[in-house]
Amino acid sequence: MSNPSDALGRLMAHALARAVALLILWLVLAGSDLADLPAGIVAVLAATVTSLRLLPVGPSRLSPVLLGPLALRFLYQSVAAGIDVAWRALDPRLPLRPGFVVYSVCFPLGSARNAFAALTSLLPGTVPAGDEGSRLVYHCLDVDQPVVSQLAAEEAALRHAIRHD
Amino acid sequence: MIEFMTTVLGFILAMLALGLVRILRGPADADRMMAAQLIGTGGIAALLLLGTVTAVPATVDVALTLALLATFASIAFVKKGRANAPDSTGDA
Amino acid sequence: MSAAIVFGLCGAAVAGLGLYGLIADPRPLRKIVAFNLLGSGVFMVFGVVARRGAASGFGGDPVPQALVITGVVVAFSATALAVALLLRLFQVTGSATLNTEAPAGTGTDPADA
Amino acid sequence: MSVAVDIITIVAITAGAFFFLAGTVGLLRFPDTLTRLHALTKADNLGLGLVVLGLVPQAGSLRGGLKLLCVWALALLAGAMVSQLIAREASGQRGDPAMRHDGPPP
Amino acid sequence: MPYPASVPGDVTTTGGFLLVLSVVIPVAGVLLAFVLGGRQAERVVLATMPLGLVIALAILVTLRQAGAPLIYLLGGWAPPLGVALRADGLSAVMMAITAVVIGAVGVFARVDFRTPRGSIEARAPFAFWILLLAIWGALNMVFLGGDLFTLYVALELLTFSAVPLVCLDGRAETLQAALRYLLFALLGAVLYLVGTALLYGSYGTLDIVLLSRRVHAEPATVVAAALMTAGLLAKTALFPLHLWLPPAHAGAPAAASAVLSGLVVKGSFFIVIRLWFDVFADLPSFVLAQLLAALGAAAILFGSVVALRQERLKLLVAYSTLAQIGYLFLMFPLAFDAGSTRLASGGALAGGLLQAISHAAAKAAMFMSAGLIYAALGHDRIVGLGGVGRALPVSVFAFALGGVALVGVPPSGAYLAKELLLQAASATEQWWWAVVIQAGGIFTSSYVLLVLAHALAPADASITLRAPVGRIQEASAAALALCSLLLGLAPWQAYLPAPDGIAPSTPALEALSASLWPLLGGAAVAILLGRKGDRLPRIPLGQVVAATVGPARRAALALSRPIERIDNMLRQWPAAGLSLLALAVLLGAALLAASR
Amino acid sequence: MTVASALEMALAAVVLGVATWTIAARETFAAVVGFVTYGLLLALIWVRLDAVDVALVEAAIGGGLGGVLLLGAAARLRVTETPTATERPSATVRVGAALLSAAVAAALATGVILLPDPAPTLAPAAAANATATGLGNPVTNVLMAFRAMDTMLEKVVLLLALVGVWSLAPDRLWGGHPGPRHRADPLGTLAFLARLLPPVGIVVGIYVFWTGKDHPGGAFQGGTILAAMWLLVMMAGIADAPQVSSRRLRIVLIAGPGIFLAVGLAGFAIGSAFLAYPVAYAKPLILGIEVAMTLTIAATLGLLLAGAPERSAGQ
Repeated sequence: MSNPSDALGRLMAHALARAVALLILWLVLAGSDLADLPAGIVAVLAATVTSLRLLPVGPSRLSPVLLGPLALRFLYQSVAAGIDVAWRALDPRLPLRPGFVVYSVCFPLGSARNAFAALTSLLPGTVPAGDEGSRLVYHCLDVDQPVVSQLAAEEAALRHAIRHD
Repeated sequence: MIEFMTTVLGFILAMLALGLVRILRGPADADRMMAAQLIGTGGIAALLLLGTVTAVPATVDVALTLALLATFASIAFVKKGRANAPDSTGDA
Repeated sequence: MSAAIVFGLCGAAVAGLGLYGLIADPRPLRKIVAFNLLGSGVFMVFGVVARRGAASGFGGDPVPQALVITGVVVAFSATALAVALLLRLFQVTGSATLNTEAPAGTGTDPADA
Repeated sequence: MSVAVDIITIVAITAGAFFFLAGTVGLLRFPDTLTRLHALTKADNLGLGLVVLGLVPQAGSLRGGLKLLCVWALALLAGAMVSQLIAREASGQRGDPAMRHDGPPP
Repeated sequence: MPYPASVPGDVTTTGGFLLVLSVVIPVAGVLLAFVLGGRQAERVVLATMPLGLVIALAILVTLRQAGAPLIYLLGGWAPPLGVALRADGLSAVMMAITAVVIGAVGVFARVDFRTPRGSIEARAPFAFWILLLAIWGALNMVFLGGDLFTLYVALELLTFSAVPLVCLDGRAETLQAALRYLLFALLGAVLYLVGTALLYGSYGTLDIVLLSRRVHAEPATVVAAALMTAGLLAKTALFPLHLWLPPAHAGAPAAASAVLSGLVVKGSFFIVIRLWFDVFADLPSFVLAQLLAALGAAAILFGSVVALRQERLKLLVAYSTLAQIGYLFLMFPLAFDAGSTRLASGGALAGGLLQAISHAAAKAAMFMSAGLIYAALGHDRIVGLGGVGRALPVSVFAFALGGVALVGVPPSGAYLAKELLLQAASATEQWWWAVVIQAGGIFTSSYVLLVLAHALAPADASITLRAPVGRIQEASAAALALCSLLLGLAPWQAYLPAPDGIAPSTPALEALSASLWPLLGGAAVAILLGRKGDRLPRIPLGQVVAATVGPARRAALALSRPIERIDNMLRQWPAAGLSLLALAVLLGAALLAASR
Repeated sequence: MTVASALEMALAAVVLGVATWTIAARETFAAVVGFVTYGLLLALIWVRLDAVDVALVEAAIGGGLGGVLLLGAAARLRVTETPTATERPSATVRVGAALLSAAVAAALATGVILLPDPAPTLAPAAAANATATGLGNPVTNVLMAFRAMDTMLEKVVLLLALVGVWSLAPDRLWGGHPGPRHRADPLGTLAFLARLLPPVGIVVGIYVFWTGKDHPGGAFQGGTILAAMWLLVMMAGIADAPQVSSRRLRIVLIAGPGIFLAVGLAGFAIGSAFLAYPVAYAKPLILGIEVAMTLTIAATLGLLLAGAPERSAGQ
């Protein structure tokens, strides 16, 4: 952090990572025809610059290696969530015990915490519904479920994937 | 396959029509917004199916645009929902 | 029934609904929404005209399609201008009515309101 | 091969339609705004995901399939954000949450 | 038919580039003024004006030399795929008068819309100059557009530039007036648009000349004709679709009112002419023509009576516009040719268009003078105008000149127009429309005289002017009024169709004396119906006349009250909307019945 | 009846239902939500009518920006609901309006049904002349070549609407920032979305514009997406709307019609006609105009939604 060239290197690395991701998006959308590439480069450049301005490079970044397992994990969770809510909706008895659960997160306010909130909004039976200082208020479909321990497990998984340099 | 997809498309449309009941009934504005959100998601699915059924590949671009912009109504809702409060600049 | 007829009837009906709302609802914002419905009904008729003109390997006649795109842009500009006028009217008078009989509002100095 | 692919498509799309059904039923049956929100975000996103999954093999090209997945990813991101925004709005309107269960500090 | 039946191929004619320039130069001016802003915007607009005038004149000259319409194919694409610009005599004279009026308004507005010292840019001037230029560009496009959809875009351009002008001062009433105007104009525009959809679906083109060859009476075409006509009438504010006009035209700043009343309503009127003399020429138009003129007659009656009952000068002038719009529609039955059962281009059309042109100049002058009087007095109550004639002689003179030109005193354009219309009425043996035409003249003179009687009466007390009146402003108003008064002397034969020649048939002196009758009649009407102050204005023999006309006046007022009440009712939104739809249905039914 | 036509009827029925609700709803807010869903569903109809270009416009405007505009207004005007609703016209008027609207709709429907068969079309003409521009999307050809004048004037319409909106500002705030200053928790959910989505949206927006040369898409659709992204950043309070007096902003706002006009006039001077493109350069010229138009549209739409200047500089 103290070394300016180091910071520049990090910036470049981040920029490059984002640019690559956006370039992949462009290629998926527009195909790899060479005639379209100039427009693609302009689009990717504009998007990368915007991205760097909107979301400056922070001290942490997602580890690409661990991102895969994380994604799989949440994919699985979101399938489970869908099944869970479908079951509750279609059950004639309407088995709900709605309520709020307050969960203390260790992520500071900012991107990491927002990412955590976004991911947990896909978990079975929970939707983040507010902040209270360092704590997130979750609305739950069934407060009898082990919501807090589940959230803690997700938090650990996410923290594992975010590498602090 | 085309028949099958068309049938599913009709089914999803029926679901969307059912979702309209929530817009009708409310009661809260948030309920109505959610129904609109449902119709957004369902509409994307319907578009993708329709694009495959009618063999118009560009339909995916329409779905992409919807996915990108369908949230904007909800954002406007949470932004302006408090516009009448004394602090009219709102906060979301 | 062909798609053209189904959506043609749908467009005509939507246009009728828009006309009714534009005339019968006293609230200006509802008139603006109704105008948009009316417009989209008309565009649907254009779309049907385009669809009927499918030829030369095109799924529809491109000319009416282009006209619809131009029309939508114009209608959107109109909506934006109307909404801005309405909001300004509300800001100045505290009410939103097109009824001239109604009191003209609190009447603050408009140039500095 | 093509039959197998078609079966995958049919199964996935049927499952997707089922989740749309569940989401809609939930939206209609659930008792209050916040519970309905669950039905909406979870079931619908899964429904869309399954429909996309079913369509990917029919897309004809890798790029077409990836494009479909992009649509889903965008819808997922938007759904996750909007559900939070609406939840905050709805719970803010209701004042203090009635029922709370505090978790232990991590 | 304004366009010759056989267009010499679809090729760009010599001088066709002038048509492009007449649209492009105002549009380029709008863009430039928008970027530069502030005082530069005003300069850009003022620099554009002479340029536009020159182009309009060049088109007049070229047209006369060519003897055939000028055509320009945009992008080199011929209709039906492409869009053509076409200028016939009607377009050319409308463009010329537009250039003149816009120029005069521009000179007039320099005082009112000056960017104040010490500020780089101010809101009202910035908007005004840009919108003024945009109106010009849009009108030129309306006059030249050869394609119905291009005309739609041009009409919307016109509406979008006109509406903000109405509420430039930001008062609540004007905001409301602007919103009513915008919404009603949009309703009219959509009805027009749906007609274009049906026409395209029926004939595969929107080009006016191509359509005029292809159109025949089919259900879809009849529906299109009815909806388009009704929509355009809403934009023109023909009675009973006038709810938006009086507050909008009376509330706008004087310079804006001059343009709105003089020019903007003529845009949609011009398209009505294009539709019925070209596109729908083969539809059975007898009932339609009678209906339009009947509405016109009603407009004259309502507009004039309500104008006489107004307390404020600008509202009076606005209601006078309503009546004059009605007058424009009297030409339709007179242009109906029983032989070919279609609207034929001829003396009646020339008269109608001439009336539109004269009204453009005269009404702009009247609004400008009214604005000057308002600015000087701080009010424009008609009964409080006493002494203005002495304090603001040039302004009142300009108003009087404009009024006299409008009444139809030779050699004004309105006089010539009236002559042509009366000739057509006698040629087609429709004496009832001749009566209406004469009545229209009487009514016009009544409200002009009413204002002059008040303005020329001595003041109760010496009036103090709130602000000095700009000489240049007065001069530009007077110049426009004079222009309207002298319009009858212009060489119209080259541009307007008139089989029997356009020169008036009666000797000048006789014509002058004949035109006194409307003035006398108008004076009588004014005495019967006009609003009086606490005391009567001291007209000659005031007391004696007052004693004798008392009962008559009471009777006349009793007749006028229901008219005012009906007008008030028709200006409510639902009533106007219902009238619009009813009119569309009626038109459609009439056309359908006739085409069976 | 085939499955497909049953589907069309179902679609039409749902759309008609939403439209009815939009008119009949008691509360304006509920009606506007209905209108937003209507816009979403309309995109389906346009795809079914094989007009994907229009479907893109409808998705971007009807489902996106139009919803933002109307929902915002509905929320601001909520206090006026009850008083204005009391001006409801009498039952006679409403019945009359219903009857007349129905009559007009019926006439329109009759007109549509009785349109001639086979339908006249310019599709062959458009196809035959497509080589003149070298673009594969016929709609873009119509917009940018055959009917270029309409497209250029339509951009001027957009600009004038913006001038109209700006002209509603109070005098003393002229030159200031449009709309209210949006404040949002800079670390909150909305801000997070506004930091993540725009880069993606920019790529998608430029793609939609770029693909419009050969496939459905184009300047307006792409520009609308970009405008939405800009608006998102503004609504999240991350960036403020620029001052209306900004010269740079104004240049962007006229770039589209300006370059269109310049190219048109160049065609006048060196080519065959106003708005004609030399065949060899048609494609790059059209794309160049479209680049400028995309930027102009994005800026204009964003500012149209932001509203009249409401704050002086720095407020």
